[in-house]
Amino acid sequence: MRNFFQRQGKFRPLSKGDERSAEQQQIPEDLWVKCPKCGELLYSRELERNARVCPKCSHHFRLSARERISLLADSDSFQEWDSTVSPQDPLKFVDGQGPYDEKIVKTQKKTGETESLITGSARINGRPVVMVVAEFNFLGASMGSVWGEKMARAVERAVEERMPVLTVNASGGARMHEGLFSLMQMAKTIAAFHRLGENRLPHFSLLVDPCYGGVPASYATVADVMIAEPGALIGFAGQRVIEQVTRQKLPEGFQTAEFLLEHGMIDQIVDRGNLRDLISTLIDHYLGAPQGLGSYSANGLRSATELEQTVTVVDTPGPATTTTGGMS
Amino acid sequence: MRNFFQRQGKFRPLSKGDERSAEQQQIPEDLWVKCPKCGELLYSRELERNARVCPKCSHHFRLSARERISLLADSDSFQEWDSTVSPQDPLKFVDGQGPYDEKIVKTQKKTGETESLITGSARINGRPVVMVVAEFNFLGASMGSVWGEKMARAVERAVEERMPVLTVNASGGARMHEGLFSLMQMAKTIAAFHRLGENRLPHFSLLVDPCYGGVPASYATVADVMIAEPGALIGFAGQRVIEQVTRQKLPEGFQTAEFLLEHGMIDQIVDRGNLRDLISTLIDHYLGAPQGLGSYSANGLRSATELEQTVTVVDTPGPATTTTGGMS
Amino acid sequence: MTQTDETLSQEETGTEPTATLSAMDRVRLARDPQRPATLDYIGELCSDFVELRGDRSFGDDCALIGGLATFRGRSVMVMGHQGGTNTRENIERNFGMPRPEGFRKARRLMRHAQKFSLPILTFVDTSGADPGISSEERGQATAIAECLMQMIGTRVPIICTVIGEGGSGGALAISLGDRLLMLENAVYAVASPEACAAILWKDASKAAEAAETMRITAADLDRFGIIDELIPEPVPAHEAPRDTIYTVGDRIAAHLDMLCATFDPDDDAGVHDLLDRRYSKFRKIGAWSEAGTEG
Amino acid sequence: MTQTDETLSQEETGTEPTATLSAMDRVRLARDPQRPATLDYIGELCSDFVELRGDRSFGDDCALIGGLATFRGRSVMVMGHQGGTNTRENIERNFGMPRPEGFRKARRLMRHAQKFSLPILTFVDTSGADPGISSEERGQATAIAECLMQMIGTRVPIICTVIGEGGSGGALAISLGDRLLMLENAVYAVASPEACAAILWKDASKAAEAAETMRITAADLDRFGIIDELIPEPVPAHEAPRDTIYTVGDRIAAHLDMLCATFDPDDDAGVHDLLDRRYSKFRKIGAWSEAGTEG
Ligand SMILES: [Zn+2]
Ligand SMILES: [Zn+2]
Repeated sequence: MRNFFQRQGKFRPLSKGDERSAEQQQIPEDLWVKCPKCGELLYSRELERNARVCPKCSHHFRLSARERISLLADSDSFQEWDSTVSPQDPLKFVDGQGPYDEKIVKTQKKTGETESLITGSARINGRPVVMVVAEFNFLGASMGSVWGEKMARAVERAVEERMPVLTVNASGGARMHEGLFSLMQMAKTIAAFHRLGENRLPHFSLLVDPCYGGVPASYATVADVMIAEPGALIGFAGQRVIEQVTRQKLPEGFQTAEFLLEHGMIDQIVDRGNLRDLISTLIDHYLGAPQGLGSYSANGLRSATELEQTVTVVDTPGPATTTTGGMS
Repeated sequence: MRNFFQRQGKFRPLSKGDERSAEQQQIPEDLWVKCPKCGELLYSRELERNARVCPKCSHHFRLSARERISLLADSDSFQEWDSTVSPQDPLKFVDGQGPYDEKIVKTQKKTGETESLITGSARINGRPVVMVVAEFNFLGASMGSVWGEKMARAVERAVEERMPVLTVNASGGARMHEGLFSLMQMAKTIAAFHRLGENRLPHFSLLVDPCYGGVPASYATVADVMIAEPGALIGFAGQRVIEQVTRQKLPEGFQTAEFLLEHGMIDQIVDRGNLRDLISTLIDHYLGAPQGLGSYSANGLRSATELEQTVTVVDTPGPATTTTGGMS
Repeated sequence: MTQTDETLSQEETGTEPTATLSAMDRVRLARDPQRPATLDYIGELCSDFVELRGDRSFGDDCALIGGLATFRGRSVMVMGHQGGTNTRENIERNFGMPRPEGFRKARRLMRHAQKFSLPILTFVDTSGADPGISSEERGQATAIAECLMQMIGTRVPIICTVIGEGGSGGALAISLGDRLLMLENAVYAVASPEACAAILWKDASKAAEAAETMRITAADLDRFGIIDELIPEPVPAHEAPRDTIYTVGDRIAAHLDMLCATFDPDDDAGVHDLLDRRYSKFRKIGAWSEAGTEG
Repeated sequence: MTQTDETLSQEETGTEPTATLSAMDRVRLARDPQRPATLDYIGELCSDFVELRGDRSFGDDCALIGGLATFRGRSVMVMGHQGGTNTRENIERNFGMPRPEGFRKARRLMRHAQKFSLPILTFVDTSGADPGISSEERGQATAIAECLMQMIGTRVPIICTVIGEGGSGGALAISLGDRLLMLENAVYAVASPEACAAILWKDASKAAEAAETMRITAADLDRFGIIDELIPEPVPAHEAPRDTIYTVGDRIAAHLDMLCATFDPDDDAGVHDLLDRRYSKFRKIGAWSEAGTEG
């Protein structure tokens, strides 16, 4: 099969030769990060340059939505949509930690985002795409009314402008503070994607760590192409819930991307460094390469099966360290 | 739920009170039959009257195609189609037992049938239906060119006349003497049933013992309603083949109708005595009750789940005694 | 966040909801094992029920059952969650919590109904989708998602009724119809009050407080415009099961008549109109603000 | 039992089949582990291959693989059986014998191709569907049947090529296309010669005799009109793999061009024409007699 080609860009993955020893341990925490999988101490700026992928064990650290956008979109191509759509508090919800509306304001200040979903248009290797990205730092990327509304608008616009949709999905579950409004966003988003499909426009879903509850139980797992990042935890019910309900020990690797691949739920597990090229190749397959650009990836991609046989490092995920909420 | 009603007819099942003791063992074989499941000695004519269902253990003996037709169709309603379509010997096939064309003639004489599939129109409780029935005594109901041709004609006629199709499927596998012509009948029959479906006419498939190979691997398992008789053996690969290839002991009840129900492959297991009413009820659901007939089964059918909880006798099939060929 | 224009007005239903029960009282009523369940509705309201079983790939799930039936002179596809009334039944039916096979069967039956232009009736009554290890292995999330994707585009009229506990994604999976009716003492929630209390109050004993705060009663959801009709229960359903069942049957029949009056499966424009209205119904659910205006 | 009217005539292909090998010789060639397999064809003939995996309900079957690819400037859906060239690979790929998950994946990819109007290319190379216990549990027969039912109605051009061993139902499952091409040394049979000998001769050692009698070679099937084109192999494929692959590519391209020239996915009449021709192609296969005339 053909060579799997490397991307030139801000986040170009390090080659093995660039690895550093883990001996300098006296440096301040904000400069050094310990890899939760292999224990390696990594220099923050170098980790950033490597798209927050551990150069030693390939562990994929979580990215913020903005980091994800800058990783995937061509420079300065991202145009945000509907950033002024903000959450409301229709139930006047007050829980043990206080009122929901105060929680929103605090979270908005802390994160600098108005909500947990960012939508817009972008180009990937020159191809126009609607890009929808979850922000896990905003209340655990819980899906509430704003998520549904912004998603529906973005997908409707994709239909109007005949663009493909890329969703980057992380979620801790439903936004319980919005009660049944929150659950109904599963219906609202699936309706939007049904319409996208009727218009024969492709939806690419990228599942990243962690992705639980109503997001994978609605639009995020019925995309035309299902991709996951190595080691990402993905499922319906959260691991703590399952352990409590079943009183069974969870099998090793349970709910990892590798587990989902084995069980037939996703098409490929793709290293962060190869995502852009995979997406732009997919767009060309479904919509044709844009005039003048030609086929970007002239040398082709290797089959995922082949790839795994070579890149053995992602075949053996360590014990899952991330715990998440989820829907029961 | 409602009462499950009894059919009035030639094959009315015996009530439990009619059971006889098994003590009279000195009578000639053709008058007495030993039940292969419970060992009971049954008086032939009584077994006939009970639709060849053992009154003691509910074992369903095999029926010939003509017996099946007389069980299901209203008296004298069956009109046979295409009975003059006969097998050819396109390969000039000669095996260890001699030439295929001689085998055909011998089998035709022995069985009185021209081939292993009988097609025609009939009425069931007054509802017109296309009825297609396999004859296991004719070379193990192997599927060859005649099967495909007669099936295609019958289904095309169902489309023209807007009639539902009931297939009664038994098969030992492909008619190997016809080589690839035989395999291609899977394609020919599935194409016919695809056309039936495009015309939104229903196909009811009744799987009876034994049903293996290309028949269940083509049209017989993609019907709109899938029904099986209790204890029938149904599968792709024959049990001997699986044992030889895997060198594993087959689990108890493997490939029985009950096994298929548990694994989600069929809608219901139905006792022979209830088949007519189920089929006529189904026809009414899909095509409406014929003018003047009204709904036949005014009292409704019980759910299969309910039924099984009551009729426990079919829940515990004994060890499978039938061996069959099959496709590997 | 407005009501469907077609919704029958409350006056037509005759009775006014009477109760002054707390949200947690209603949760208890909704979960009462004697409360009429899906098979009771099918048994009383339908004839000629033919159960259709199996997902055609792995198993048959008795927690979500369905089949063909005659309802008030029409052939329909009927399906719903079904738990048990005793321990043996509850184990067999997994306490009414569907596994992936259940959702795959539901999806199959919806496609089947579409092929033969049979209206679909669903009865919602589950504490939620099964949260077990093997359900995750066989793709619980994917199974629910595919069921939703099928349902939203199914080209026949669909009427859904919440008759007991409407629990989260497992309930939603068979709720995307053209009408969502709900009994007065049924509840419909994104998570159980117990789970919500444990997560947001860090104290499962605050379930009653959570139940109140979550707005899970039929009256709340009627006010929010999420359900299309609240069906009054003058006395709790398990105290007058036949009356309740027939009242529900009458309301379903009224909505079904209305939907079928304008529906012709062979008229593409009519089918598209049905799907467009269904789209709008869900498209507008939500509460958000934007540049000072509320959504 | 006539040939498809559209079939390209033999002259156009240039070379004449040369060999005088026995049927069993060809069985051995068809099974040669060095013979080019599906991934070799994809690798040489396509670029931008993106493998799509999984059946979305139970697993991913590496014995039947597929995905998107660019073939001679066109995006297509490509799929085929894939065994291994060593023991480890053979175990991983179950010796190229698909389990139900493989057929369910194939069906999924066919639907996918239909949604996006991508032509389908299939490569047939299997000794048959897996005959194991767990495959039966998960409905091997049903999985094959559903794949066939999908394929016969798929609204895009489909070209199938038998490149090695075409074994029974497992081969047929991805062979219901608008064209069936076959390499000269490939075989296509309703059962393996060994199985046929064991059943009809009660003697597995009669496999060579059975192979001859069963008429399983490309030349036989070309004569019967079951295949649309025999692709000559001047030398056995494993001795000239690139030449063979590119010859196959040229023949596929010729047929694909022909099919696509008259195919417009948005033209219902054209799509129906495609499906009608596909129907007729299989409708007429068979050998029977009736009232003195041969069918
Ligand atoms: Zn690491
Ligand atoms: Zn008996």
